[in-house]
Amino acid sequence: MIEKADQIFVLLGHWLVSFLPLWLQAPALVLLGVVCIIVTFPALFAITVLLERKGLGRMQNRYGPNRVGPYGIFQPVADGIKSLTKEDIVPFSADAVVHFLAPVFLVVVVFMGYAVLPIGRNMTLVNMDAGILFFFAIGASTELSVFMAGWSSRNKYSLLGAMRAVAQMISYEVPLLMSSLVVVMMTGSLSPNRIVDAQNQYTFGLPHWYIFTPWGFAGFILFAVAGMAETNRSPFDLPEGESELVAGYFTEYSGFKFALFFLGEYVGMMGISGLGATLFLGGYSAPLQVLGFVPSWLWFIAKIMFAMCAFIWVRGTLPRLRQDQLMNFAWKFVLPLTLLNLFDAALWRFMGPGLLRWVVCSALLLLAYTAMARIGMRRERFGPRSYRYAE
Amino acid sequence: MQETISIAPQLAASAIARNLWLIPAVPIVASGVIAFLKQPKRKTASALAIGSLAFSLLLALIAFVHVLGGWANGQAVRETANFTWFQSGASHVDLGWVLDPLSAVMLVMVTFVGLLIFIYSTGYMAHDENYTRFFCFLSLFAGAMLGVVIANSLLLLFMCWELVGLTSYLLIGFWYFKPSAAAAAKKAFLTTRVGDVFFLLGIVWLFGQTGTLLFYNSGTGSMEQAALTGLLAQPAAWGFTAASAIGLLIFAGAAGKSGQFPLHVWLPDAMEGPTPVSALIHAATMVAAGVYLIARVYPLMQAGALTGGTTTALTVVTWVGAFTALFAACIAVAQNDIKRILAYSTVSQLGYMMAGLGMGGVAVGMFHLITHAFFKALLFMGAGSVIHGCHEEQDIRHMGGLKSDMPVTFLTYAVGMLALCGFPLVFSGFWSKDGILEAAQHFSVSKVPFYMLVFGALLTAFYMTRQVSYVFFGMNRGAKNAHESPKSMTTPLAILAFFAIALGAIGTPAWPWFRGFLESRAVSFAWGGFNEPGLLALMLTSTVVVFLGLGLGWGLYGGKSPAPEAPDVLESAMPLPWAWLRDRLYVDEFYAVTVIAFYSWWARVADWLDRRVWGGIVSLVAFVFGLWATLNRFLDANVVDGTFDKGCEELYTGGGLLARIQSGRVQTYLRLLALAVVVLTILLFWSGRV
Amino acid sequence: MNPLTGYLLVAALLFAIGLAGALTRRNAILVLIGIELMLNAANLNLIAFWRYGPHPEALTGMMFAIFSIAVAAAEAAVGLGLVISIHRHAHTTDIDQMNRMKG
Amino acid sequence: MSPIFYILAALSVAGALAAVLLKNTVHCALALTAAFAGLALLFLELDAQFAGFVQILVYIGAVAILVVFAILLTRDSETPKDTVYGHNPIIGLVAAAGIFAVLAWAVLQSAAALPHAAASPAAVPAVTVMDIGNALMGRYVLPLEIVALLLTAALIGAVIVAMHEKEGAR
Repeated sequence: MIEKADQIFVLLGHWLVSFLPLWLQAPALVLLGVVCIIVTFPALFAITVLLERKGLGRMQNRYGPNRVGPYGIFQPVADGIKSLTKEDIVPFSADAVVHFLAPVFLVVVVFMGYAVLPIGRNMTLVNMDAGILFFFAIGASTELSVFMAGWSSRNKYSLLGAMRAVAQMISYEVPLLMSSLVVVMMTGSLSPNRIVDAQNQYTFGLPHWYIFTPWGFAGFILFAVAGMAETNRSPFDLPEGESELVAGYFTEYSGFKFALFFLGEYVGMMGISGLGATLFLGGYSAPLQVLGFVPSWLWFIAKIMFAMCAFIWVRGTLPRLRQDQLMNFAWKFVLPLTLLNLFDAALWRFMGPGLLRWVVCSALLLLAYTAMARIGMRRERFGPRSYRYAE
Repeated sequence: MQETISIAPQLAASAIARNLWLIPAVPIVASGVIAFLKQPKRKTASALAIGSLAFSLLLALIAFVHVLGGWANGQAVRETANFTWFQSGASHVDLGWVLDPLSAVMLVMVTFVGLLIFIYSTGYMAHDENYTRFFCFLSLFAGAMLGVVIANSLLLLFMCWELVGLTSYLLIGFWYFKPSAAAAAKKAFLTTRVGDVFFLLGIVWLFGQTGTLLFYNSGTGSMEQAALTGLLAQPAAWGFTAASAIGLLIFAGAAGKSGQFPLHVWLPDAMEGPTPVSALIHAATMVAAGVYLIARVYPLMQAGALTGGTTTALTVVTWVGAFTALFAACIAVAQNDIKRILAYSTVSQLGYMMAGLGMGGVAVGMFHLITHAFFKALLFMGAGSVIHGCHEEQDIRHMGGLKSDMPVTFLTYAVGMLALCGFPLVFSGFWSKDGILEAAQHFSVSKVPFYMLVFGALLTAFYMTRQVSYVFFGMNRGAKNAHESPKSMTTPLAILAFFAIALGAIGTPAWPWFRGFLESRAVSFAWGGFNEPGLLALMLTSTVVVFLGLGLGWGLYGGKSPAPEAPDVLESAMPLPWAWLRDRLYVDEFYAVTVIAFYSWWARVADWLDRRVWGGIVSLVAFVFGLWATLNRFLDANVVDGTFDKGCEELYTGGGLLARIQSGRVQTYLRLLALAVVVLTILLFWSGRV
Repeated sequence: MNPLTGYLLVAALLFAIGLAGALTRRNAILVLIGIELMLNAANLNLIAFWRYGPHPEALTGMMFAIFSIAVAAAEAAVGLGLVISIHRHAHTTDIDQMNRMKG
Repeated sequence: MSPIFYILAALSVAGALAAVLLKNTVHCALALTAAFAGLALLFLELDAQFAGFVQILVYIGAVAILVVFAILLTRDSETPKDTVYGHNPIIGLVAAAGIFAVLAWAVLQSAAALPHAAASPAAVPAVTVMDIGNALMGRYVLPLEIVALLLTAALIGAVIVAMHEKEGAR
């Protein structure tokens, strides 16, 4: 029964596909999978938006949207209708083709990311050998769409915002890659399924999630930070910094394209958190052996929603970083730590079982963290303000 | 009659022999000092000259006494002192001096006569402003002459011989502002030089053969038996033996210096010099040097002669001597200049000496030389005082009747004249000439020289009486106030006159002291000497000849003193031969025509040769080099530079082209690259395919 | 016509296009783009040969391509860095004006 | 020759042509990314999965962005005033055409000699990332280290070259 519940979608799919001629079945199955993803994740998007607005409100000591439906539950529907019906204004001097292509390219790329994630037990759309690599390759091209958006709207603010976004995404892509690399190194394979299977064992009921190892925990933290930066969220949301750049690179967008951007952003967030879950939180494996009965895909979605809450929570609390602080933080703090983490994992790998490796690795990481923080991030004295006028 | 001189072993050189070199050295040093004296220092100059010669005379007398001593106790004195002059590799050249009767006699004669002439010339040259320079040359001449006398080495002799030649040139040309004097000096120097060239050849040949030039060197000298036999064995050209060939060459030198026939032309012209010079050089010393040289080299000349026989060299000497005697006597007859007559008489007397040497051996020749030195010096100085008295008048036709004006000069001059003519019994000339005639009589080769000499004696007496009568007898045709010369001139005349008479004693057949001395043989007084076969007859003939000459002379010219312009008596008698004789038988002209003409022709040829041929060659070479240089420059400029410049130009333009490609535009480079790849691959495939 | 020649032809075409771009365009960045295209054409060639070559298991072709991609990335980075610095100095990215190296 | 190959070939060639011929530089850059994507898919078509993903990650992810950055920094984004092409472009085209002709000719000439496609499709084992890792660490460790060095050098070099001179233009 549990098994059936777990594999319900897989069986459903196979059943549906079986009506088709044999040579067509394989593609049809894939197609079906794609449809499912495209349906579920925007739904989750709607929920997250609502959750975010209600959560932020609560955090800021105010109610969130509570007019549309009871406790504002239907707010996302209202937003959706609003964005669909709003007039889609394209600035005259904008580069029409690129302007239109940008959001489309973004959404396409983001959804392609999900092809690789193991949503449930053998529910990965494409069981690729180099799945992680594919995900990061796709992740890397989102920057391009951001840039296209920013540049095509021929607006100084949007261009500035795009440049900031691209710079930020590029500089955080490296730590993101490096932190995930730790897991790949330890499991010895790039394919997400293998990684999840590696974490799916339980000792005394506790799962072998990587997060419970010193390097795994550090990796997760770094991955989370890089992930936030990658999706321009929370403390790193400089591109849309409302106060200065109005809406960043999608200032000139309105109507449906704006919605697409919004969708792309949140789906990207969910993708990153899904990957994080797969890598560090055991993908679709249950937190406790006991809870094994719950279907795998449920756990996956739960972890994603948990990550979302974390995003919203972080967004509500941390102030926005300045651009140079952002850059310094990336190149001088996160990247070195990830490299150290790699070394730490290697150390862990060769020290054999026993308490010693726990102490050494964690000590090493803590030491590095405090040293880096103490030296690297000391608050520089504020020098005299220097003005640089545009040439 | 000649015996080979026995060569006694030399004793260790005595003191006087060792310092014999002082005799020539002192006068030469004196002349050096005088040379530095200033012109007005006349007194010191003459004192120095006379003093130095007196000192040499003293030393000469000591040496003479030493030789006499040696001769007295019976061994022939010949002491030599030799030393190596310079050494080059194995061969070394030695010099040295010798003291033997021959050199002793000459030393005394030269120093004594020289001293008298020095004293005489202080008076004679009193008015001349170059007085100091005169005495410097005189003492230099005396030193050189003494050097010739004592020399034991032919080389040292030759060196002094050249010095004598030089000083004769200087003294003859003393009044250099007179062109005739300068020309005469040059003439004298050149003609003697001709002789000296042969002399040098002889020396070199001798040195080549015998390896040494020393006369006597304890057995190895060139005049000693060992060398002579070597020389005899050596055949020379035209059938001569080496000895006679060398002898003849040396005789040529002597002929030059003593004015023998072919080379006598300079002697009469040498009268241009002051009279003491003529007296010293042409009477006593220099001319005697030639005869002394032959005497010194006599063993070489005589080598190979059979006893009583004679060698070719000696016969040549005899013939030349006899011919010169006759020849000069004839010319002397037609001369009008008082000194020129005496000059020719000297030439003829030298001919007598050479003949005497040739026929009679060293003693005969030398005795006549000594006597002749005294009376000829006397005659020249007498002529000098006559000229001095007649205020530099030299032409006898402008003189006359000086007998009363200059009695002492007349008396001494008469004694000299009679000695020269050979007035029998009383005067030395008679005995010395008689010795020669006696030798000529016994000359085995031919009787002709004897007759030539006798006829010469006749002519000598004739022209001397002509001269005396023209000068001293008859009316005074020249300047009226002829005055007697001062004491300093007349006393030497008197002394010489005494010797002109006294010297005869040592050479008479009765007491042949001089011959004995020379040949270091004991001599004793014996009237028997006269009863030699034919001797008395010879004496009779010579006396007749002398009286004949005197009579003829007095007959033609005695006391007549014709007008200066009037033609000579003999001239009117036989005008043509008189003219020849007056013009000295055209010997000078003959030389002018032949030798000088040849030389000037040869000079022109040489000049032409040098200018055309050598010059031509040199300019040709220069031209060729010039050509080569231009070719080089052309090549260098066009070919080398040309190609180089052309090459650079090409490079430059090529560079320019290439530079254009480097236009800085990257794309051009890429395009070129692409095109190159295309071409390359096509080539590759094409070549691959083919 | 077997697939390999196809791939090779496509690679050649891409290479030629990249070359044309590099040779003709005036803008320095577009020249770099041309060069990137040429490099990619080469990679395509490599992988095509690897895929259809005799020893696919030797992985040489792919390895070569991967390394070439890495190097090309480095090259692009440096090239663009240069272009930017030139722009800062010469205020132009027009290739024709960058002829300071003229001979 | 599978239809997919044709499509992908057409895509990449079109992208390349656009990248070269378009007037607006940014459009060229975007066309370039399209060409890169086409090539990546071709790689996948050739079963070089890892190479394809690396292509996407490196080229589309990094190089394209870099190019775009460069374009923006050098203010070329406005459409250039005069002709887009440099100094007499014909030569360039001729050269490129020449190269293409030669290459094509060479390929066609040697078509027969190439190994026949039929034999090989099955032979290609699924190349897993494990094999690549082993190869990298085994046989190609030296090139790996060298490339690492090269990348660091390029990184530093690019930074230095493009760094903004603090004390003004030197």
